[in-house]
Amino acid sequence: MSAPDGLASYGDEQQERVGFFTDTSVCIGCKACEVACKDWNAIPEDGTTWTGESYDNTSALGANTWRHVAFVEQAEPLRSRLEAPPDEAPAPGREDRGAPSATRPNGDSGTPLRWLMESDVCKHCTHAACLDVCPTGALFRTEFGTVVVQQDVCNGCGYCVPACPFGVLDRRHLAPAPDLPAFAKEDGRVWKCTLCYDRLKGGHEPACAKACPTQSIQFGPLDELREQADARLAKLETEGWEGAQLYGRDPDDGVGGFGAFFLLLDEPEVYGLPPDPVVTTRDLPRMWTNMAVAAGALLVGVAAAFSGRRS
Amino acid sequence: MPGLGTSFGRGGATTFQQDLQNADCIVIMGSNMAENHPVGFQWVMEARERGAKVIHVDPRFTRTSAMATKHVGIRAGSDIAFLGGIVHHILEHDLYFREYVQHYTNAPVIIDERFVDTEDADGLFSGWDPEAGRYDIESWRYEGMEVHGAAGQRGEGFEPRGEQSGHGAAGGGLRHGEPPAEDPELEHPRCVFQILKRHYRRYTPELVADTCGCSVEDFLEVCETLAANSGRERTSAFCYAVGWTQHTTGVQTIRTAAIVQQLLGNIGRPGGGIMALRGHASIQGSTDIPTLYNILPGYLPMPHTLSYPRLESYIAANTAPTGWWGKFESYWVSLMKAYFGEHATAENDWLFDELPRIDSDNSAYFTVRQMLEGNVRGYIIAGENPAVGHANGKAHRLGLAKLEWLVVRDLVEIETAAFWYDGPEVESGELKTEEIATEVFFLPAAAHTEKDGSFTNTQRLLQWHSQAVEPKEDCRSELWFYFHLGRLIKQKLAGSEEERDTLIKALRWEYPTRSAIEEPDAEAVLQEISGREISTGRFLSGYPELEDDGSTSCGCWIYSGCFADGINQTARRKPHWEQASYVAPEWAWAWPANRRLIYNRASADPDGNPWSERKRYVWWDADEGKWTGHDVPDFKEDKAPDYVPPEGAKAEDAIAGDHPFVMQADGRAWLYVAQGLEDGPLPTHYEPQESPFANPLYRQRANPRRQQNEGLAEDPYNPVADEPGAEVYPYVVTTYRLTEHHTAGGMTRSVPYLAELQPEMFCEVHPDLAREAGLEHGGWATIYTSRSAIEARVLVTERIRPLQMKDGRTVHQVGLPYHWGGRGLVTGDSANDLAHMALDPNVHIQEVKAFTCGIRPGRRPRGAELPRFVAELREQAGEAK
Amino acid sequence: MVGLSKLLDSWPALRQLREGDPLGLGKAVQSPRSRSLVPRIDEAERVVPSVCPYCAVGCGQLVYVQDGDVTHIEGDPASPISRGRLCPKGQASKSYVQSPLREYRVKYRRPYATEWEDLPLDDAMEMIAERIVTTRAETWRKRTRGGAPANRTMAIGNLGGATLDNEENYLIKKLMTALGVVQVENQARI
Amino acid sequence: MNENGFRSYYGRPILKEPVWTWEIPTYFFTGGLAGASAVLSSAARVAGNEKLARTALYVGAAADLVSPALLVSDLGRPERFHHMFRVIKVTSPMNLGSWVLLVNGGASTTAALLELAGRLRPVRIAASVVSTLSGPPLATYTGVLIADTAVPVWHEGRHELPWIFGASAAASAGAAASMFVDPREAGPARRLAVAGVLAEGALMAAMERRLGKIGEVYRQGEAGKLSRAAKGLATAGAAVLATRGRKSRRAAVVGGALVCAGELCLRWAVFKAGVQSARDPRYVVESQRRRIERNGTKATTVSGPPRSRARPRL
Repeated sequence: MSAPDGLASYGDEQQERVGFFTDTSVCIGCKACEVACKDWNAIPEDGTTWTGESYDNTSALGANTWRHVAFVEQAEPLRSRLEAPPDEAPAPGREDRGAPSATRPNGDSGTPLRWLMESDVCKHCTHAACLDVCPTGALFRTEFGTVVVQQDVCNGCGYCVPACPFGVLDRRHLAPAPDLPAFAKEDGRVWKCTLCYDRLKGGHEPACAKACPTQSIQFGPLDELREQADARLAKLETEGWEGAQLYGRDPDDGVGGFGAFFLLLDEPEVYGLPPDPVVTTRDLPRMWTNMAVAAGALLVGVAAAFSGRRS
Repeated sequence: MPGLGTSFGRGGATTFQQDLQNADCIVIMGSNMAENHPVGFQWVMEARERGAKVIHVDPRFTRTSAMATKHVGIRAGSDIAFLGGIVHHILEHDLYFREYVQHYTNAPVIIDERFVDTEDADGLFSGWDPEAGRYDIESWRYEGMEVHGAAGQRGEGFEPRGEQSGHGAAGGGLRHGEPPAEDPELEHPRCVFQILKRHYRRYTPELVADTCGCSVEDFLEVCETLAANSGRERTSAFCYAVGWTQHTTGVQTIRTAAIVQQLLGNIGRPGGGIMALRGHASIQGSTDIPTLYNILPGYLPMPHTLSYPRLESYIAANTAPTGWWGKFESYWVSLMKAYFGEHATAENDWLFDELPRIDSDNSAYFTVRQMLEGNVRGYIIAGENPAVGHANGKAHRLGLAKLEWLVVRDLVEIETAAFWYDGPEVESGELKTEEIATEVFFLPAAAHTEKDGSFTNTQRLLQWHSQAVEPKEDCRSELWFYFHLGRLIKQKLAGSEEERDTLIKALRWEYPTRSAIEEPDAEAVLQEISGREISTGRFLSGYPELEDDGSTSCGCWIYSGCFADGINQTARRKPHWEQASYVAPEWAWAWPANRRLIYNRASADPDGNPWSERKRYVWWDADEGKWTGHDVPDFKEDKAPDYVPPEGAKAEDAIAGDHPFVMQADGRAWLYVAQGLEDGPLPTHYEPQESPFANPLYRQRANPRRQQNEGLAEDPYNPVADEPGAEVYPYVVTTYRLTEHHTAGGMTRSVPYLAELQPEMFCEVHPDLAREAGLEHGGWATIYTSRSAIEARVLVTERIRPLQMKDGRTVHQVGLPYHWGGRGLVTGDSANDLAHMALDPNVHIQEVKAFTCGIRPGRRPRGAELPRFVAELREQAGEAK
Repeated sequence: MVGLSKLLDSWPALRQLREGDPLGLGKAVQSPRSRSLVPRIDEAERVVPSVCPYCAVGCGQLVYVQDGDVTHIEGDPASPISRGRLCPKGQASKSYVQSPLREYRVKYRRPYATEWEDLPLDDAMEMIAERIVTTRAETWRKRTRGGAPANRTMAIGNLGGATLDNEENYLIKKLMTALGVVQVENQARI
Repeated sequence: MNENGFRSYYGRPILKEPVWTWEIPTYFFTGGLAGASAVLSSAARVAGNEKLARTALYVGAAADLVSPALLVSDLGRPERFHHMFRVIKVTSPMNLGSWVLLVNGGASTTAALLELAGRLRPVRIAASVVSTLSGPPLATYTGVLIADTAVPVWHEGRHELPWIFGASAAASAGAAASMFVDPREAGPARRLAVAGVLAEGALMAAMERRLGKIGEVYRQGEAGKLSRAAKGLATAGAAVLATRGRKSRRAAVVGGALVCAGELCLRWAVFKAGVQSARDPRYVVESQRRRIERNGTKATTVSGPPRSRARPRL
């Protein structure tokens, strides 16, 4: 797999690259991750609007939400496998009854029902657009291979905001932090998941993974997580889960693989994720060349303007 | 919980959460475990990942259903029909665990010939007294046995019931623990097994489908999955919570599950049992060491006005000749010594004559009625928010306004403390601040981080939490408040000659205090609870050491030993990875005697061998001559499996070696409860107080013994079934909690991080109902009953299905979380304002899980318009009547 | 001059080259603050074992204390029940004990008053004790109307317990029983 | 979840809209003006057109002074503007752009000041050379800056954007200069303006063709209004310059102003188009789904049978 940009610079200070594997097939949608994250990172509460979008009143990742649990209600079966009846012999009292219940999807008879829940987070991309485009070096690759915004450096230029293909980063428009100069009307800096950089430095796992009651959020060395994920996908396959897929596991994807990847039960866009994210800076060399030519053309063009006869 | 208490002997969960991972099938019913016990739910997920079936039976498709391998939607309040159907299926198709049932339950016992079943009396058991509205239980007894409650008291019409019957002390006339008449082959027409068969004969899959609104296929799938995953090699567990208890038939619902689990042989075995999921940190503890009117610590009954004229009769009435309740007197005398020390002596009957007496019901809702009728002057509320959390909040708030003085202790100013200036009745003008005479004291309380103490969690586990920081300013623990209150009162009455002050003067009330605020030492209190030998001050190792001669003192006999060897056993925190097995017995301390899975002698067959290798837990080690295994054996350690009690054996000695339920007089689990329940020896399907349906089985529609507030203007009931006017309140409503909030919200609406996750009161309705009632997703709805009307945002969802009932009738259900009130960071109307105060007769719990309502689009009327609106609908329904 | 060269040394643009981070994506741009970051749980003076105050699962908690204040609460991995995990409520415990709405002073409302007023805690305790003694004296019932023994007052009630400690419930029941207050109830009923 | 074919999470955006406020699109204009003016000035000087050279120099210097002010005021933390120069990042168009602006701004203003003072000729010449060389990058890098984002219409337009911005810069520089110079001296400026307008028109058309469906944002909402205004104003202005502007000073002023206004609108149109395309998940999903159809994806790993086979048999 391609190494995360910038990680090499740490030499022997470099640590094993760590990340998250978020397995939505065991997510109970309790939002412990959201609270654990806010609690540890002292993120401000940001608005009490009821959305009516299932049980999701957080809506999206942003400057004040670094973990977001999505809720999707669908008329789909959760599993589709034909399960063998409880025991081989025809069940007592069942002889004369219709189709064996084993062919039923979960949810009560009639239309199937499933409720997908997914805890979203910054992907800590191997090739991170936000990291590349940051003009100040506020965003940087840590010794753990994660991507972090340094709040003592960020000047709120906002370039990383549209650069992120997942819409993770945003500028904080809330009341100024205590360390702000008097004139500042708002915090103005950009915030996102740090994968609990400080906790990692202390040898603790990130707050969300620590809290997760069902280990839907798993933290660890990325290589191990990828192996676990492959095994998990295989298991779900044998159990006949609908639409199970790993998202961001593959190092060859548009961003070189996620540092925080997912097991989804439906297409990414259903959870509000881009189906084929790419790091736009991968086109940057070509863009620079293109620009150079354009700049040259401008030079020539201006000169040409004088080539005409003098009036 | 008498549902469990009468069936097995102890009113607590039979197992522990971690053991759920060993289940082959878990039925979650009357509980939304994933949402309300998320961290405990990890053990259900462990089981699921090991291939266990997880079945969720619930009116709504919840976050629990989403994790289940099977969800079955049923009509709220139809649980007994569903479970009774399972019993029927098991018996019809001989799917029961015969050897277990024969030896470990009272299935073989022959019942008095005068007993008449509901099947033969149209929904009433024999002994029903229409005037008194209660049962005379004499005809329910075992044949050849007098009902317990010795001579001289029958006439006084009181037997231990409800929580006090947690011990099911019905042993009168048992000869060395054995019932007089039995049929081991279970064929005698009057043996419990055959009675059971007849009782549930009509609970066919079709009846279940018609009554519960589920499909026959789904119902049968549940039956078969359960049966296929029970027996020698496999075990199934039940998890329930207030979805079962908060009904006028709550106790009997749990009883039905107890019957299913007995028939399938799932009690006392790993991966089996009935997991009662309590809602509060110490709700189990608050019944073990009760802040309840009708029991003293350890489920000892409070003396009753109508019975026990003398100490002897009180002791006699509550002492079972056989089983561990045979030592009742030791437990009680030791408690009196803990309460009154040297002042309680054999000569003065341990002050029995001075003790206060209760009537049949002095429960919270009784008190509310008393308040409304002006009979209560003072009320102290500590860590509870009845204005939001209790059924019919309006009645509560009106009651509070009639008090002379009120003390509220909490961390934040909850609705109950603010009722006099900031409540719905003030807004509507029904209450005027200037006219409310109530004097209100709000005292800020200390949080769990600011005090030492122990919680008893849902699996009977006492866990100690240590003080981390000092409480700020006026914040104080309840321990501080009640200790210093008692101290002040004792000071005031020290010189009193009044007879009424005898007890308060005799009260032992010396506890060491520390720190500047003189906080009492919680460990000193725990030591008193655990008990000592008075002469030496030695800490007791457990309740077998208790004596009835006043030589021991113990504040709660079932907790005896929690401070054994002078060590705070509840504070033990040996990491689970350093312990031998997943049972982790060195983490904190569980009652009784640190047993984690109780009745565990039943995990071995009658000869003492494990039923199977796969389900090995506790077994008889013949060489060692004692019981051994992963847990503390819930059995006399050296009592051999073939032990037969000698003639005239008493108490525990009278329990045979193959009878695991050592609290019961006959050592067995009770399929049939001869004594201890108000509303029948067997669970029967009754409709809720309010439902749109008649009882499909009997003319007796609802639980005949349920408690209603006849003639209480503040607690009117909706017309039901086919009564005229019922169409005004056509829908079934059920209330519940969300992961993001806690009960009445006092502990969560005040927390920014939680408030933002579920910021507004909403109602869940199906698209069909939305269409029918003209509700718009995201808009507002007004939900009304004859008590009140509230407003909520509309969440239209497929997750709350309309159900197809008998003859094609469709029933719609409305889902209402009940976390909101008028105060806090996020506010909203309280669902409980809609609920009535009809109660379960055994435990006086209200029926908020199933009642009826009407719903219409738009916000509710404001101010004085609101009561008018509610009254108009009531009249409309009344006129129709 | 020294200052200037120091400044230059710390200039990330130069460190990019010096520290082998030409693209300026890693170590070169790491700020001193980021470099010396320490998690606050490692700075705590005390770690106190506790239990979650919300539901009855009984999750283990670790309470981190610094300068007499709770700085963090998280799950105790040693607990065989919770294995270090917490739900959103348990995870919000610190925000709960430090809630912006939390009250720290006694509030008193006189009969018919429209406002709260302040009251010293000791006075409040004295007044409450007085209320109990008087109410009890005035409403004491030795016997029921039917003549059965009663030894009680029906004019005082006590509610609460499910959220309290066993020791607290023990004192409540003990005191109320001695006072002849029988209307003692808690959420277990509810 | 299934609105006519494309799926989303309650229709919520996948991307975050740019947080940039009015200063940024305005800077795109002033920066372009500054860069192109620097070139125009030097070219004029070489061609011996001193008047035009001086005017363009002053215009460029002025624009160079406005630009940083705009950028700083858009920052969330303006007092930290200098952090832009903490690093030199080739992967960050904004970082390089800041350096270029610093160099070009410094050079142009120095040159302008010395011009005014009429002293230190060699230094002035050196400064002019520097600003001439840094001018074209300054005029075009902003095209790369926005193209290097996840915003569909910007990234998909990456081939044309630098050219469009370059052309627009040329047009505005020419137009601005021709406003302040006697029409008889301003010929090259006018030609530059007209050529710029024509070129940018062609390039915009090319880009919209390449963008295909997502290009529709240039015809919708504010972006639509602005791009129509841009076209109209610029064309009108160019026409005036090309005709009466050659004789009449007043016409030149009007024409020049129209073109400049048009170019400002153009930058705003591009900016708004980006915001609009980020707001609607449809553009993200559909453009990426198309990409997946073209060359597959590695973002998701699915094993086992396709969904169709996995459907339950009821």
